[in-house]
Amino acid sequence: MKRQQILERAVKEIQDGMCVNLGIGMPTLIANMIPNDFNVMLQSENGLLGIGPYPQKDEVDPDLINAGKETVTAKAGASFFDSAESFAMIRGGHIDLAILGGMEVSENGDLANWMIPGKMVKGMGGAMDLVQGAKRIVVIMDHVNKHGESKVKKNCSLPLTGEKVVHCLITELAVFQFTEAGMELLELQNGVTLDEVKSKTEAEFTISPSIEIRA
Amino acid sequence: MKRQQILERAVKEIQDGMCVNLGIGMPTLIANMIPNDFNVMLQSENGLLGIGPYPQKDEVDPDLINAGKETVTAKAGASFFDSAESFAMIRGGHIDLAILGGMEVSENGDLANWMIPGKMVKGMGGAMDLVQGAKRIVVIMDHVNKHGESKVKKNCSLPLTGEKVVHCLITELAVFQFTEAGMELLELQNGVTLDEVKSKTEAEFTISPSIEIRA
Amino acid sequence: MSKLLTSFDNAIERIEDGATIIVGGFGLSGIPEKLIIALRNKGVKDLTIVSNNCGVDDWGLGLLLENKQIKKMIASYVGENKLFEQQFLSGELEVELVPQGTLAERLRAGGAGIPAFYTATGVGTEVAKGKEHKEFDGRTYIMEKGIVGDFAFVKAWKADHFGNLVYRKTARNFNPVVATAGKVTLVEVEELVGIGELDPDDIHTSGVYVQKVLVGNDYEKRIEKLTTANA
Amino acid sequence: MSKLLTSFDNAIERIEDGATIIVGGFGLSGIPEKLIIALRNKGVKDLTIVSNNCGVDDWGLGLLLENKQIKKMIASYVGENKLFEQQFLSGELEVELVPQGTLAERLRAGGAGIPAFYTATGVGTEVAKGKEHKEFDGRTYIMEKGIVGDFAFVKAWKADHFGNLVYRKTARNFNPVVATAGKVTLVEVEELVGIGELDPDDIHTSGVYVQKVLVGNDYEKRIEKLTTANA
Repeated sequence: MKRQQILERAVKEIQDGMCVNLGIGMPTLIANMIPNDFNVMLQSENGLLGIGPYPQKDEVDPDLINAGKETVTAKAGASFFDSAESFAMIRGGHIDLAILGGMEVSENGDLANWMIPGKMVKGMGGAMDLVQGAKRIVVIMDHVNKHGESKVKKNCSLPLTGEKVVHCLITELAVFQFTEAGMELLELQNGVTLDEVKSKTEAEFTISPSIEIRA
Repeated sequence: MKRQQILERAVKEIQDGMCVNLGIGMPTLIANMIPNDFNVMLQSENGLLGIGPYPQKDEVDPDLINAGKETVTAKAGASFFDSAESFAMIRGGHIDLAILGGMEVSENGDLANWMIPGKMVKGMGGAMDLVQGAKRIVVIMDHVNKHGESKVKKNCSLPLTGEKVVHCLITELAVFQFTEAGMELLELQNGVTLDEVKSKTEAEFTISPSIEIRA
Repeated sequence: MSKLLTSFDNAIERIEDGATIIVGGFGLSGIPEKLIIALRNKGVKDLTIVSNNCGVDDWGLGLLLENKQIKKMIASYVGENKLFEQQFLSGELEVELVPQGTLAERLRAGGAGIPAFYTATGVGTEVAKGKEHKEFDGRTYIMEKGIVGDFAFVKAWKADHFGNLVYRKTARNFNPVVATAGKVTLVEVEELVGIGELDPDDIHTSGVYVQKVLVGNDYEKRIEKLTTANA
Repeated sequence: MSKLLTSFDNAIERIEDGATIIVGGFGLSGIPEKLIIALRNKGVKDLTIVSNNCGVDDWGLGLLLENKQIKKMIASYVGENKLFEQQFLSGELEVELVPQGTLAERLRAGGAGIPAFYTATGVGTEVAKGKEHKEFDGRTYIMEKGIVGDFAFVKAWKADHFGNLVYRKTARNFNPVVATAGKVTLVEVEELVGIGELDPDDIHTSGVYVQKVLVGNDYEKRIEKLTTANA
């Protein structure tokens, strides 16, 4: 429900004709929500541009997986390439958009999403490359943690994935954008009040004129 | 005649199984002299490993040329690749041997072969890459210029292609090798005396024991 | 969302005086013949051209020289062209000579978001002058920078509507790295195929790098040095 | 001059304790199954392994963990493996985590004679600590170094006797760059074809990088996360 609201807002970031990388986990679910009449190419950093739907049982191919190691298919117009080429594509700014999960986002657009001190380190995979390389970085995450503490912070407390890399943050409460001028509240999710966002956000942010008027 | 002697000695540098780059001009002629029972792959830096013979008239293909822009063929087992990959191959030390022409070679193994000051600059093409990248660099050239001056010098007077890059120099008079210990005369060409080599060589060199004994 | 255009003139519409254009090809092999001709016809001036060679007097990039459209040339070898020599000696044309492997790697780096890298190529030569030197494991290297162009002109053999490309034999040469290094990459091909007709394992350049695709007819494909077994 | 070997044990004969081995594959896809098993059987110790992942507990590089043969692991993601966690926490296993794109580029650089390059990946994070920082056009980058291994283990789909390789779908992944970065590159394939049977335009890895080729039978190709349209 909460998740659905985030995903429905996130898919609106995708425009017809884009090449998009969807992070492992929740962002992967966005693939199924892209309008059918859009021609969008999804990139998988293990070496595929043009991810198709999950395979039928008799189509499963161990030589065809996505970055989350799930069996997938390739759609018409897809191409396969090696890992260096895949990240040349990412780091060279040829991927229009990456939608990634987050643990914390700070008011200057820092992202932490790969490591919790004290817990086993699994590794950053391609996340640090994506945040520096893709043309636009959208982070989707819950606004608060299970203790009710804000994950939208003045400064990230967790080790960073990248500094000043987030362009847009989508939570179940609100949508923010990050520019040179700082963090700005752009939209309230359905049924959410400005006061609720304010009370659950540690970060300082300005409020878009369109919201001021509604509020 | 003089040229033939140089080429016949140069082809002996090629061993079965090697991947070899032959420079534009005189070195290209070595291709026809490689023993038929050798399996040698010739590299062309514009993107071909496995150069075949020149084409029959009806085989000529403008999409298949060598680094000298001559129409060629590709032999069985050949592969095509782009220019970055071609030089990754060269600069990464994967080409066993390059045989290149020279204008001057110095006693510490410097090579000049791309530019004569005052004349129109044509460009270095791939020569600076080859001398730094190939595992072994053999230079073939005339021992003296048309004025009878030694081209095997204490120091090159022409702009360098590379510093301390030559492993072996073959002229119509002699064969030299270059090591940390300096330049050493390894062989005299047929009918050439040690005195002739000494008189026509500006560079200082030591003499291999095998030659001392013969002399 | 097809990237297909039918007019070469339209394809280069947005190119203005002073633009930097990266052009594929080696000698006259694999050059984007039609895009170069369209650029000659458009007549924009003061161009910086990055390409391994500069054509011959009456073909390829030589056409732009003839028309005095090139201000600066970045290349590894320009020896096949008399116009080049004249304009260089008269000071009309600025030239940056770059070793061929360094040029290819600088274009790949530009396309891959790598601002600079180290190479042994050129150490101890004129190429190294003014460049940062650094030692790794006892060997000296120089720093070379990535190149990105306003436009890239690419010639491929086949393309689909997404801009996936396949090249043929040594006509591939610089084209794949050039394709990655343009902010706007224009591609001309001999044959357009349907989406899905190219085997995804055999695509040389992914359409992600390509903005527009054009189909050319009657490729001239001049040969610089015709050599045959009987010659 | 065929590079074909018939025994996996012979192929790895020269690998000694303390060697650095670069291994292709992403997750369990495209891993050199048979070479890893041969290495497990040989039992050499104190290995440094460079690979994007470290297998699972009972398959792939996990077999070498199980046998305590790995001293140091250089990888981007190791989260699928409990043995890994145990050995890391007990201090038996040293780990260097490298962003995936940086790892791929470091291997490509190693294979291409590039000792170091600059990247924005990792700037402002723990990855940047102790590394040289440099600004280009107002953006900060860090210097990363090329990687070369004593041996490289590669899995391809098809090879010819010269070692020209073709990969299949996303089983390609790190294998082509791994192939370039080994002083000795050993390749296992599902199918050997005759010289000239691979289209020279479609070869993914030139045989110039390959020292030995082996044909494996009955590839297991385990799937980590089976997902289907009906699931």
